[in-house]
Amino acid sequence: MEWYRILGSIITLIGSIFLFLGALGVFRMPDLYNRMQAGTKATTLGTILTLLGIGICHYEWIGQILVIIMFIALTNPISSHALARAAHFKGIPLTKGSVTDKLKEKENIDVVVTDKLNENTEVEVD
Amino acid sequence: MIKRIFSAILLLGFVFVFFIIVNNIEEATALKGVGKEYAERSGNQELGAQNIVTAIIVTYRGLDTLGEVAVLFIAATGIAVLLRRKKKKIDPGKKKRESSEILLTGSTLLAPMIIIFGIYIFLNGHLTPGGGFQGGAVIASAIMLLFLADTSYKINHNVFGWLESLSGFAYVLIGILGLVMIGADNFLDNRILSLGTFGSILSAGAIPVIYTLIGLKVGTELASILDNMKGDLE
Amino acid sequence: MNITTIVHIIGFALIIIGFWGMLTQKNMIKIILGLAIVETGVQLVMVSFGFIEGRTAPILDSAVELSKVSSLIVDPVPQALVLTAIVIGVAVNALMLTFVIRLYQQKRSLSINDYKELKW
Amino acid sequence: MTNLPEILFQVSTYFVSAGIILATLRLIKGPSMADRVVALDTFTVISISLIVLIACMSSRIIFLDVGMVYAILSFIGVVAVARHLEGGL
Amino acid sequence: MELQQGIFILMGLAMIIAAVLAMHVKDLISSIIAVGVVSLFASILYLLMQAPDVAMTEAAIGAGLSTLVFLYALHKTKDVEEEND
Repeated sequence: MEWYRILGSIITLIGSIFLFLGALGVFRMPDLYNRMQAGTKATTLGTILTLLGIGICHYEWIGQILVIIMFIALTNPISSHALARAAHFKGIPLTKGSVTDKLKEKENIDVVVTDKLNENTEVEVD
Repeated sequence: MIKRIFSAILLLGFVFVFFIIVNNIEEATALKGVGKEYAERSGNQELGAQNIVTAIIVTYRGLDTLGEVAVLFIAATGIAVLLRRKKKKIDPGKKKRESSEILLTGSTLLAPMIIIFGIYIFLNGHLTPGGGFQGGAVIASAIMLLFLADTSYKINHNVFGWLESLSGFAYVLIGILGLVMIGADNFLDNRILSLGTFGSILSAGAIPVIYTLIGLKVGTELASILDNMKGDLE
Repeated sequence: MNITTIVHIIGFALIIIGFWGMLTQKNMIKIILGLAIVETGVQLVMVSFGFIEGRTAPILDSAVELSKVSSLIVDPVPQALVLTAIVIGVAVNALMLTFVIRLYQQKRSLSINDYKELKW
Repeated sequence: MTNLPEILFQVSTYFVSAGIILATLRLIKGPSMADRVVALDTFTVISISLIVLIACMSSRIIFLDVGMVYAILSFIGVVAVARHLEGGL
Repeated sequence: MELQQGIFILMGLAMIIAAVLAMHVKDLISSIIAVGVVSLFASILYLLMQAPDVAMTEAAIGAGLSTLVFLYALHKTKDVEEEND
């Protein structure tokens, strides 16, 4: 009985529990943005832990498993970011208890700032 | 109403036929026929390819694959003919929404990686799962990511057209080389190059070359299908 | 119940659902989606014809002994057929969608009931 | 004690399957299409784990290539639907 | 029941549910997403049936290309409608 096999399988178990909790969050959370949070952050961590556990267990596979982990770490944030942005522009409402909406504030501020900048540049040119 | 009754009768007929098939299926326990023949020949390292599916697609059934590529080419040509561009100006009020900074940066980082990964897939077609069709689809996906991220991205039609025609031409040329060098009934034979050691990357004769050509052809064709479907008015 | 039977039932159920959708839906894009489901079902059934329980994938790396290959691997021929069929399938779907786009540009409608010129 | 890793891998597979069931429920329920896209996103991430677990159970390294293809391509579908939703296609 | 058969039955049920959803739901984008889910589970079934080549093809095609082709067609048929109005 090698110790690394037990270690790897325990890490895999922890990762799969994170995956299950992420899916539970996708099912239970009240609005789209909370669901997205559970469905991307928890599942990313869960997948990385699962793959690492299997990589420790079969140590000769570790190269390809690290490549898969790198791909997931690069691609998963992009897709969730694009989805959240699209949902916000589509006007899908936040849940009732939400406190703040920074993107909306940012858009309003952005308009003001660019106006000011334009004025400044015009003044400088003149 | 009568249409609904006819469709219900048709579906019930399908259910009946499928029920008979499921009841009478006998589970396969051994290879037989062509499958056994191909497996034994590959076990004797006749072609030097580890992946038997690749050996069947590229060499044993190479003529069928040529036909499949021709079907793909005809479909792409049909789409290009049906959706030919009209010269029209987009009114400036109805512009597409630009994508975000993160998606733009991420796509410029990821697209070359995806293309290199596609090349890896079709160069390793004889060793691991994958090959020209999968690699071509991966390359087309990279171009699709660029379409999605950058609204003003355009592919170079000259380069794509030349790449597609040249790879198709070279594919047929390699097939004819088999006729010339090996024998009269050996169209698309991979033994025109040396077989090499079983299991290394430079082995299996001409299979990596043929699969690279198929990969380039499928990738450019799928990308041009996407470009035509996107069809921005100039 | 063995695995081949299970996959047969799944594939046939997908085929029947796809046909049901194609016969009852009015929207032409949805009819093509039904055809895509039928394609998936047919491909599943075709691959399951070559599956033999307890055997491994037809790739001869170090896990497969070369001297008795034909008693260790599943049937590779259906896999080779299905592989090309999938790639052809997406091109054919794109061609059908192109027809739908052209029809829409003629009549400004996606409903199949509006195209009655060739009905007897 | 000797097959403790195998038992733990089986338990992991059960957890992953339960995750798939929950995400399927969200796919059925999802009031808007954006919720269904979230379910699709969750499916893709979970199925990468499932693919690698299947590779581990059949102990063949070649199955990892499929996981690599899925890991690098699965986000493109979600990005496509997102770009369609925000009107940038 | 063995674990492998359990995974087969679970995947099959999820595929059938997604297919019925794709045909039943009114919203076309949801329908396209459901077809994507069907092809995702089909890819896992191919892998379980020891066909990694087919699984890889289904993953590469079904993940993005097929979805985007349908979305482009949807976009174009809506676009002309807006011009007409």
